[in-house]
Amino acid sequence: MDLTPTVDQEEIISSTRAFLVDRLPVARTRELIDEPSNVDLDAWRASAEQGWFGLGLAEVLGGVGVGLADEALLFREIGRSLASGPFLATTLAARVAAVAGFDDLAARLLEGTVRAGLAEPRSQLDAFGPGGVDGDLDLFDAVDVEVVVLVGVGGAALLSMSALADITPVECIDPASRLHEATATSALPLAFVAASADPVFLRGVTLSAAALAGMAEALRDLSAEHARTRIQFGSPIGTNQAVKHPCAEMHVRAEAAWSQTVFAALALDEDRADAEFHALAAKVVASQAARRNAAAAIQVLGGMGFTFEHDAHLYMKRAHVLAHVLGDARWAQARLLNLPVEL
Amino acid sequence: MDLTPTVDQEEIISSTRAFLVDRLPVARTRELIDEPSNVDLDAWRASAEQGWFGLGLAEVLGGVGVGLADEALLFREIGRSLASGPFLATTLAARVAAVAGFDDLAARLLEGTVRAGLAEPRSQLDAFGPGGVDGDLDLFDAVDVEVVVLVGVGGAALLSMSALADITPVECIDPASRLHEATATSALPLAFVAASADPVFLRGVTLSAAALAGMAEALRDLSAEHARTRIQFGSPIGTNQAVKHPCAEMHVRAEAAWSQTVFAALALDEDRADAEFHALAAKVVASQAARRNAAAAIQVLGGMGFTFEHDAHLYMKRAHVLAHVLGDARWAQARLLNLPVEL
Amino acid sequence: MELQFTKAEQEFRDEVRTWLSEHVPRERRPRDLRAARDFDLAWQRTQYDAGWAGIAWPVEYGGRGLSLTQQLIWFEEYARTGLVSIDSRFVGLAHAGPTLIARATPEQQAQHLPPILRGDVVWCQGFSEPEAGSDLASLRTRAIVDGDDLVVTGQKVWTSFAPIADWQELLVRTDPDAPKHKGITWVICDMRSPGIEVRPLRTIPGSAEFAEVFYDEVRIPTANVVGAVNDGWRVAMSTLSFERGTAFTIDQVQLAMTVDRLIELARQRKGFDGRPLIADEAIAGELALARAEVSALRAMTYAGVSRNLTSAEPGPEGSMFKLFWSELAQRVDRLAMDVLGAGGLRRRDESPDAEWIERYLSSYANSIGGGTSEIQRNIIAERVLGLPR
Amino acid sequence: MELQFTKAEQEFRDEVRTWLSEHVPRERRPRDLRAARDFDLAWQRTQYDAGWAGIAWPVEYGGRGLSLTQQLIWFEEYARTGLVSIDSRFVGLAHAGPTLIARATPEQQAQHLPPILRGDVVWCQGFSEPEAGSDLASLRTRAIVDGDDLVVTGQKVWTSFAPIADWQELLVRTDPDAPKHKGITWVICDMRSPGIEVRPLRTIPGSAEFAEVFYDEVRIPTANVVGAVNDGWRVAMSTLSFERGTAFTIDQVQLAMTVDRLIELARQRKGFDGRPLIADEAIAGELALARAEVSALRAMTYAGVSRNLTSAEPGPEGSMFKLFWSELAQRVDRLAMDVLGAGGLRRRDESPDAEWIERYLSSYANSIGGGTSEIQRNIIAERVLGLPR
Repeated sequence: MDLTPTVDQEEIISSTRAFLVDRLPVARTRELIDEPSNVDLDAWRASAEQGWFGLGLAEVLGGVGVGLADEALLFREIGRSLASGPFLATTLAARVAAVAGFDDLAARLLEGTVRAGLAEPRSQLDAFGPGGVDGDLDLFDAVDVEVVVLVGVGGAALLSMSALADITPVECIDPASRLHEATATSALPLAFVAASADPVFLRGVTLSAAALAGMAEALRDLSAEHARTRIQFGSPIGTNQAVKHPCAEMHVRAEAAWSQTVFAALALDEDRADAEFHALAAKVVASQAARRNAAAAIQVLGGMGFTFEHDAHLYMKRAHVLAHVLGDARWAQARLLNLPVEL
Repeated sequence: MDLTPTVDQEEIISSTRAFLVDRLPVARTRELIDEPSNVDLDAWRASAEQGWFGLGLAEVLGGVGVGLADEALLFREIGRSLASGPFLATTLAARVAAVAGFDDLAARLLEGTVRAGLAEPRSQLDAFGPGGVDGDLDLFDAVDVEVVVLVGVGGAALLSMSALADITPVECIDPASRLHEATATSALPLAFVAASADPVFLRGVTLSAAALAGMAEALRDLSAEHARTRIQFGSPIGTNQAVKHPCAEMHVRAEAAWSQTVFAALALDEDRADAEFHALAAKVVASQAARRNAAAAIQVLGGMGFTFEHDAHLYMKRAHVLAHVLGDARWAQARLLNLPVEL
Repeated sequence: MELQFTKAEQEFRDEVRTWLSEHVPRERRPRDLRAARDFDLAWQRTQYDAGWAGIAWPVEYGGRGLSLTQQLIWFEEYARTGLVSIDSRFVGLAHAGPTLIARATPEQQAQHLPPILRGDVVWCQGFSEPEAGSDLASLRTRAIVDGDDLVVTGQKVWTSFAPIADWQELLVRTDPDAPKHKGITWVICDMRSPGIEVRPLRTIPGSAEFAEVFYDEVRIPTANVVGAVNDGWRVAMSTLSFERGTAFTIDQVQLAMTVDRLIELARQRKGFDGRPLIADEAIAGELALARAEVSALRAMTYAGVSRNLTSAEPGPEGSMFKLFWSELAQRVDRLAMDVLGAGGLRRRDESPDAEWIERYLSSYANSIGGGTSEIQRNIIAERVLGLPR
Repeated sequence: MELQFTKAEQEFRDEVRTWLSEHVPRERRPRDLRAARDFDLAWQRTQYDAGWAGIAWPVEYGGRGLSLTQQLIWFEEYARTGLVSIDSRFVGLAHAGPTLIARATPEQQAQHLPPILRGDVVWCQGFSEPEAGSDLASLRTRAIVDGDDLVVTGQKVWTSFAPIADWQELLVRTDPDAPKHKGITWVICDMRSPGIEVRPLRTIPGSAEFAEVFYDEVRIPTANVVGAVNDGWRVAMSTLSFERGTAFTIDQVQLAMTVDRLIELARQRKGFDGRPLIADEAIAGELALARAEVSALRAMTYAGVSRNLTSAEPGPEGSMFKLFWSELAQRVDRLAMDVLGAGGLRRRDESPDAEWIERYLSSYANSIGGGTSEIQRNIIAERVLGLPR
């Protein structure tokens, strides 16, 4: 048992962080808000070159072949940097394509020449299978994509955009995300991977938790920075316990979220019987951490936190999207009560 | 519209407060903990002489004939002083006896020669009527009493202790209260007053809210006093926002509880159609205020708050009893959603 | 103690309700700021013409001079119409006007008060600065006396309605060497003066209801100074509130209506399991509690107004109300997002969900604007409970 | 990063689990303090005889010197037995012993360490005073050097196990003129010394687990001073924790078991409407969240222990764990009262509810004892996030 990163993992952390700070910082996300696509194509291809979309995929399937825990380290950084674009959907789609034997599509997703959007059913999460998909869908970041990946408890499907009807753009609460509504009527998946074959859903749950944990950390950091430097009544506002204590709580929430996420990722990597519990617990704890830290950060930042110019609200809005997709916290919570946990 | 006390009401406040400070302060309640009965008989008779048990009862029925709002002022002071003994049960029992025409019993209750305990059904609140009472009961402060009053949504009943079986003393979470378990099997009430004839239940709900509001105020006051005088790290601890802000919140909760209680009492006095809503809302808000203020007070008091010697925990324990009886907060909350409110 | 209103007050309520039902604007208030200005001022003129303007102002200043209870009734009925509680008339009617009544010269009063009541002008506030938020006394916008003018250079922020305002109540530092609270001057600034630049400031909901105002050697006649030069802090602190707590009822009534609409929404919307969300005790319990607490908020408002009926000085009810209201309203607005579920991600003008999302996003300001919750807690603890600073 | 334990560690776990299942006391720990002392010491002797004593202590001081991971495994398995986490052996094993190892003379070590490991003695702490709670450096209990003795006069409070203790780690002020943190001395006090009076201190649950200790010219040989006279603050601050965060796992495992027992209780108990309380989403949601958070608490503990495997200095994990644990445990204990409903009013020894009520009443101390939550938040904000004092 050792939850500290290895030397290789430290390398993943520092190189992805350096790349994101340089190429996809929040400032870049902000610029992309008003662009037709929220993807920086050059940065996208560069991240593909670093193997981001196949980090957790076996080498024989074209991936890098490291664990989900390594992938979680990556998505934590993506969350922290609030990079926009379908990183998670493309990662999951590449996995589904590769596992299902669609090597060509997998290769193109992995090399960054195509991307996949995320399809989220609007009602029940597990109401689809290999035989067809029915119902209303929300599509996230499905701009300039030919496929979307739909992931539920029972399995994961790749759907061609052409199999969907009534695709309508809708303004998303997160201005840096892209949202479309669509409907599927007996839409036949291009590929389907059952949960028993590969836990795509739980991987997605864990990686969304990782991104949320990274966001919770970023919100803590920008609050602490403000508390150290903003002067009111002659002192840094961080001298006030009304500022200091919320910052401390942000830290504890961020630590809890990230620790549980690592635990979940390793539980999946090591095939523990309680991996589902840990993944859903990570999602619940990380969603709460990101949302609460966003609210606390906006309050600590005061008037500045309420401006569009400050980044806090972008994290808050992204947290709504990430908390909802791939295992909505309310739904996950109901499941948590009955899942077994090992000591 | 004027929610400030009249000159007469100010007189009720100051005289009851003076009496309670002199005769039934928390220190006296503490002494009575280890006595067989939790009633100070001399003080009981003296309070009867002041008309406490018939304050809201019409003069033709032997009462003082003022409003429920005046009674609420009294019970707020009783709550603040944490006086022990069946004040509320005796007040409600005297009312039931008088309204039902049991003049002798009413007179003895009013003059303080006998007292009544409170019977609380252990499951549903309205499952009894004039024809008989069945089920398990909890009896509060039914020491040296011949009758208990059982109050539910449908009406209020006086039961003879001799009509109950299996009366067993049980240690109560509040050491200053007395608790017995009992069972009723087709126990015929001595008297029954339907809710349509007199809103005994809603009066009891409101008066228990008043006592809880008074307790919330007392807890705020003892916290503020401690915050002003306790020195740590060279300053009064009240200079710390971690102490200051909880005290401010205690104040707001206490004000909300008391304001809503007065509103409820007046709504009943003035026969407003939304009186039930306001009484239950008062119970919910006051229960929460007393319990939260108790927890906050214990925390502000630190190690001293955790001792038996400090009074904070006695308020906390009494709050559990008062929040439960006469309209448990969880039960009340479920009803609140559907009751009409007038502007 | 009594809850009911007198017969005369009830008749007054009927009169107000009838008048409002007949005259309240039918069309939706425009989103565009300039169009909203026209809308607000036209509505003020309608009220003025019918004798409802300056309802809380003393008669000698053109107001109606009504009782505090009548004022409360007016606000309650006004809130029930669903009109927004703060529009571009707000600073003039509720803040700058009352300050002028308290401290301005007869000439200043004659010039400015009638246009406010008639709906001719929009005022804005110029208090907050980037480096002087909660700590207002640290303001740095500088004014140098040059002949008959103050020459103002600096920046204000969080200025509602600045792009459509005619006048501004402006605080400037006229003596940089005096201690913080000294050396500040309260002056009437013509927003059309050369050297003023107004930049819209976008906020969390994405709209630009606020602005930053930049002053580059803006000349303001010293005749526009209210009170004396360097005495502006006292002028600002002496702003009379003729409403004395009654205006809180607008927020209270509107929040009560919001809670009931949210309950209705929870009856209609279904959760993951297909049941209506109101059947979920976690949601139902929160809603019921909100209903009880919003009722307590009314009771607190009534209690505060009752105290103000007889007391000389309004108490710290403002801080208490603000704190309780802002925390409760935020909880309600966050709960609405839970009720919306996936719908809460979609901002679509034509959807009924859009308004809930807007409310939610705006609600982050509740505990910041007009004095943060932290400042309110300080005030309550120090001024009411006597805790040390 | 890896979650699984090595094969050797898993075998160690099996060994511990087997030994504990065979040797853990079957009878209930007595409520009476003296009987509890005998029970605790007998249990320590059993562990000592089997080679499980001083599991985290270095070998040179009679300990087992096991790895941090083995220590974690031991605590996890220990917690699973359901034994109380803090009994009368606690101060000796976890606090005074490690301090003696860090700072005492070889003679002091030889005298005191073996009896602690063998289960011959009970230690208590003498740090807190009525006027020195959170502000420990303000302690006033005075000691005057008189020949070869310190003569101690004053009062300590919150002393667990004082009535049954043989020895006390005592902080006294030896130089009243020195600044607060200076002039304090750490001394080994024989609890049977003349002039010591121990008065039980009742607490919220009604029991007397704490005591006040009064000192009236108590003579303690200067040979009992650990470190130097006036250097006691440094001695107290240098207390080694050989457990380095692994002991948190006891509280974590026990809280996890508590949550699962509460879920079971909520399945059995019925609400007002006759349905099992687990069907009430407000209760179920809280329980599910508690289950997720108690899991996160384990993950945080593992993460902290992992960091301590390699780092020289333990980080501020203690404050983080304590804060998260105490808030969560209080929420769980309060939720239990909601699940009990009317049952929560009845304290009856033979009832299964009694234990929940006891837990609830005791839980008020969680956020006070061992450093209040407020102090923990200060530590985290200042030491981890670098916020100014």
